[in-house]
Amino acid sequence: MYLFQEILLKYNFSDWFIFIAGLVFYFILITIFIIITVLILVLFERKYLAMFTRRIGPNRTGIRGCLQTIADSFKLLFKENIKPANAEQFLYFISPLIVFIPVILLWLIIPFTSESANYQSQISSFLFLAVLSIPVFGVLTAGCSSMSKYSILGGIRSCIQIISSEIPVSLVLVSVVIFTGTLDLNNIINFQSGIFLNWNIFPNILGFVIFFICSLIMMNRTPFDFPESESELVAGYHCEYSGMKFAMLFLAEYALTFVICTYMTALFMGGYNSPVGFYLADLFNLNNGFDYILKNIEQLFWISIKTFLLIMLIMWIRASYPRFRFDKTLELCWYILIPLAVFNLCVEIFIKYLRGIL
Amino acid sequence: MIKIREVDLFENLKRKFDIRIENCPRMFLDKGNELNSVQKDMKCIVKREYSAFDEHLTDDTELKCDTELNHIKPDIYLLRVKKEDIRQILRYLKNSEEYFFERLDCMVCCDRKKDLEIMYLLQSDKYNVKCGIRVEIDKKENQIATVSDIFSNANLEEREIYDLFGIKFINHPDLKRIFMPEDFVGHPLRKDFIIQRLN
Amino acid sequence: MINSFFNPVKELFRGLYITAKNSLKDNVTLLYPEKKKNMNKFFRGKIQYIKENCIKCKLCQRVCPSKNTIQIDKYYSINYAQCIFCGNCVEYCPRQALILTPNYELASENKNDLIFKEELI
Amino acid sequence: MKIIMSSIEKLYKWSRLNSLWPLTYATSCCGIEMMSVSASNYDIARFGSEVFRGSPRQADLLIVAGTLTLKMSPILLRLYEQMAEPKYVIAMGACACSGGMYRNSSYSVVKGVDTIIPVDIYLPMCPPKPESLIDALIKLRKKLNDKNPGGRFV
Amino acid sequence: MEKILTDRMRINIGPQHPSTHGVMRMIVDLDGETVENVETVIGYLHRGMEKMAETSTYIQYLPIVDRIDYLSGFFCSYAYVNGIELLMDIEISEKSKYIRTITMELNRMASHLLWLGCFMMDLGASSPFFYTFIEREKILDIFENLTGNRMMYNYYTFGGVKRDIDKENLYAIKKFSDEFVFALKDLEELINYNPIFISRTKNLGILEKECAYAYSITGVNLRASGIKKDLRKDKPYLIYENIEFNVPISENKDVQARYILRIKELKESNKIVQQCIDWLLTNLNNKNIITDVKPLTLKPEGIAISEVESSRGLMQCIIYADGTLNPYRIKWRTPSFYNVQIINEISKGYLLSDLIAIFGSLDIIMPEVDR
Repeated sequence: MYLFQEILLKYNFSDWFIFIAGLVFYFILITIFIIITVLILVLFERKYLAMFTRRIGPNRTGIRGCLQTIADSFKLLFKENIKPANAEQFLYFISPLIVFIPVILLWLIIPFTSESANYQSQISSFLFLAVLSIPVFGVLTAGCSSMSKYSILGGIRSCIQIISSEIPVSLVLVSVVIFTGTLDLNNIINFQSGIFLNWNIFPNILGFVIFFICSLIMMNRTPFDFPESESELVAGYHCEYSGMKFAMLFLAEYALTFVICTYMTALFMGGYNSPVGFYLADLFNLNNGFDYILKNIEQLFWISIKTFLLIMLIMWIRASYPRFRFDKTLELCWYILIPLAVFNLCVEIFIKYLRGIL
Repeated sequence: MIKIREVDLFENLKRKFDIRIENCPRMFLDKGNELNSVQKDMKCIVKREYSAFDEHLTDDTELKCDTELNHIKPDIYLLRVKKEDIRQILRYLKNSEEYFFERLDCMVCCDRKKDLEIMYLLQSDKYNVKCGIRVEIDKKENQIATVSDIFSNANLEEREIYDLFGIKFINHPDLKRIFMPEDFVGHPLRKDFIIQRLN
Repeated sequence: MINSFFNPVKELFRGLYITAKNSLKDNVTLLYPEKKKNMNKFFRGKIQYIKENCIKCKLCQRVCPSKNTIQIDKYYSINYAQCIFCGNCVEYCPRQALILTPNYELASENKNDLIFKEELI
Repeated sequence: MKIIMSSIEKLYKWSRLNSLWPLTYATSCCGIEMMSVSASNYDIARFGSEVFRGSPRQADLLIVAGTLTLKMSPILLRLYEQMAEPKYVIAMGACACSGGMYRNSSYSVVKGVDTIIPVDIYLPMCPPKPESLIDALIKLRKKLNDKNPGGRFV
Repeated sequence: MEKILTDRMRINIGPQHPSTHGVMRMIVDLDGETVENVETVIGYLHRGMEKMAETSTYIQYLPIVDRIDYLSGFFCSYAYVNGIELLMDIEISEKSKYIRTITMELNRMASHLLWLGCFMMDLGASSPFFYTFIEREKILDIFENLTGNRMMYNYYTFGGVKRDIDKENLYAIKKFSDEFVFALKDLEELINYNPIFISRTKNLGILEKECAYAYSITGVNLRASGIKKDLRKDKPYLIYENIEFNVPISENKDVQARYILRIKELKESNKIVQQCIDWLLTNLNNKNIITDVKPLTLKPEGIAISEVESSRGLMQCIIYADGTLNPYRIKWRTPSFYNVQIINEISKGYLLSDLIAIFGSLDIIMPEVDR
């Protein structure tokens, strides 16, 4: 975003125009980036699950099925969008947007590379959590406005689920912040630079496990996928949606998965630091500004590799576990995860104190 | 193996209600293979002829003589009972510790042209004995008392018989059609029901 | 009490291990349009009518469970939309005028090319 | 302008072909064959239709698998109307094509699904083998490729 | 804290729902999430099998019989054919008895495997569904080579079997039953002690003994409540006398007990199949598999009650035959018709997702209920 604004400065526009153009340009860039990653993610999930169950995933479109999700999204684009008669029209129309826009905002906050053009702010990790709770309202209105009993149940279930999983997440975030000292994601990542031994995951292994379970709940992935569990509520809150609105809800869910995984890598597994401490780009040390872009690309490579590892783990879990019972999940959140998070907080403070002495 | 009692299982049942034993299993009777009186009078198997190849039973195939089907395989007890005291008999058979028929396998209804007939198939696990109780209901006032409070699996069974044969069961909890849609006219499994060309 | 906590966790990892072990086995899908399974001679596919050795005894019409899939009057017609491919007619035909073919691709767009009709002089 | 329209139409046809999402509608024996098609031996995921959508809103292929009885026909009609516009129907099995063996001797079976909803592909055999269901799907895709796309871009 | 008064919500799990196996409508009164009352509406798949018997001859009705319980076609055709044989006093040869037992046990395994796949899909795990179907496809291939069709066999006739098992089929069955032991061990490891599975199915849907007797439940659901009742042991038909197998029962009457029993029954059936193969392999040469009964002009008369222990419970076929070519009346006593009635009894007070698990564990399929 800042890069683009410098170019604009040369053509001496008025400064408020530069500010808005920068934002709009970055917004479009991010949405394109999101759509591409989500398409790859959906195709990857189908092929990956097919590998587990000894069958072949989609292989009719493209060379080995690579254009499959593009075909899906275009088909959804051209489908007729139905407005159910007794649904409140305005809420019914607005709720996919409420779910999709915050997910794009989430992408602005995540620092993909050290000099990346994301929204620099002192409290970016906390801001991430705040923006993360906006899709809950979208899901609730989507469920309740389409007036079918299944979607009402689905909407209520998913919003209770996400709220009850945010408390352990924020407690774990507090423990990480205490350990690293800053709220800003960039500084957290710089704190973890160097070889992978001083990543945050090793002193804070319990925190990582709690964060992983709560993120599964937040993303509605398999052991806790209550809202759109096929066998109970037929299609959960997106039961009445078809065509473009359903595509938006579908993309939002996968984008949420990718974003939460990047957030997890940033907090625990050293976002864009390479595990071996130094960057390949430093070797070339060409000084004509070209190494600056090479370094960024390599950092981008590292963060996406780590997120993909996490996503493979999540999908591996999706292939092998039945679904939890709804009240058991709430029990898990309130009675087990929150005390564990508080205990983890004390452990972190103790380690911080120990590290202070040595 | 539980000791099988003497010849006539339903000795005191005959004293209480007037029942007619239609079939007595030979395995009890083969004491020196002389047939006792009950076995003799059952041997009337009556033939019945009508052309087999017409596709549907048109209503003008009047029957030469009705079927007196009581030659049953495998040999179980068959009792002919009056319609009025069906409830007392079933309750007596179920709760009296001497018989202990506590499972109603199923209720078979059959339209025998002159009257409708229900056969209750009972089974006792304790004495490993099976018995069938047959009741006639004539077609004009087709009513019979329900047994769904004695055997609770008769609930759906009676609704099915009401749906397919049209026999009304007195004080049945909720007598509604289960197989056919509510607005269906007629009772399909009756012999005089002709399958229309509904398309 | 300890293994009451670690036991479930051990079982969870065992579940992951099983799915991983299964993912290493080769996939079992039959690539249908390219490779087709060869059917043995008992397979009940499309029923073929041979005019020569048919003596028009109408036994096949009488034995068929769905009452009038085979109609024999001026034409000999089999209505594949109604036939359930049970093989009764092939079995009871005295002159082997009907044979079973292993062809099972019978999907079609309109209904009347599912009816096979042959002129009987 | 012509080139753009024809390329959009080609894209529209290609995308519709490759992602036919079937609806989980299985009444009797053909439903079991439909399940074994989605299993791993005869994989329907290869044709992009592995996602079995529960609600009729998001499905666009209705495989009528199994016998259709009198009591079930109004529900099938409502399901068909709830589906979004470019929708296709495969009548799977003899009971759906023409009432099968129940046509002349059963009082409660509807004689063929085409008396209620328009059918694209008829698939006889009772129950049709999973391969013949995939063969029907291939014929449906060929049919969609030739005739004009229908739906919005007529 | 006294109970918060919430108003009842009436939700109907409609005929077209992923987890009702087939078409059955459950009108559920929900109080929040707990189930108050379940009213089942059936009849969406009633095809009038019993009326068809009256208008078709004995041979015409033979292929129709497989469609009554399409997951275990051999059991229905055995019940029907055995009834006619009882009436006509036909004795069937030793070899056809063995062929009938082996095909019936394989069919029981296929139906239990399908149940396992769908039950796990109801609970949310998707991969066991695919593993069980891989095994099931092997059984269906064996049936296809033997009888000609994957699910509708039309293989038994009055007095024996239509075709002999040749050598390749026997070796295929032998190969399958040896590999099945390992495949089942994998499946058990994946599901049996999984804590999520245990928490989903432990002490859920308790079926008491009196309730089981009152609703005349048969089959695995009865044996899960601790009553040892299996027709193969009480009244051994075919060759179940000289085959040693045991009938597993368990005492804790909940959904998990039914799951464990069905897995054990799979193992038992596998043992039976292996014993049958050894006998069949030894006398491959005796070919008398059918006693010559003229099926076209069959005229039995009397009432016949033929029973068989199908994969879902006791199945009875009651035939009123009056000495003509058409049966006078055939009544099918199908086990699922009675298992459906107890859903209301045992699913009170549980959550909505438990209702789906309980309904899945009863192994009900709709053509048996609606005939």
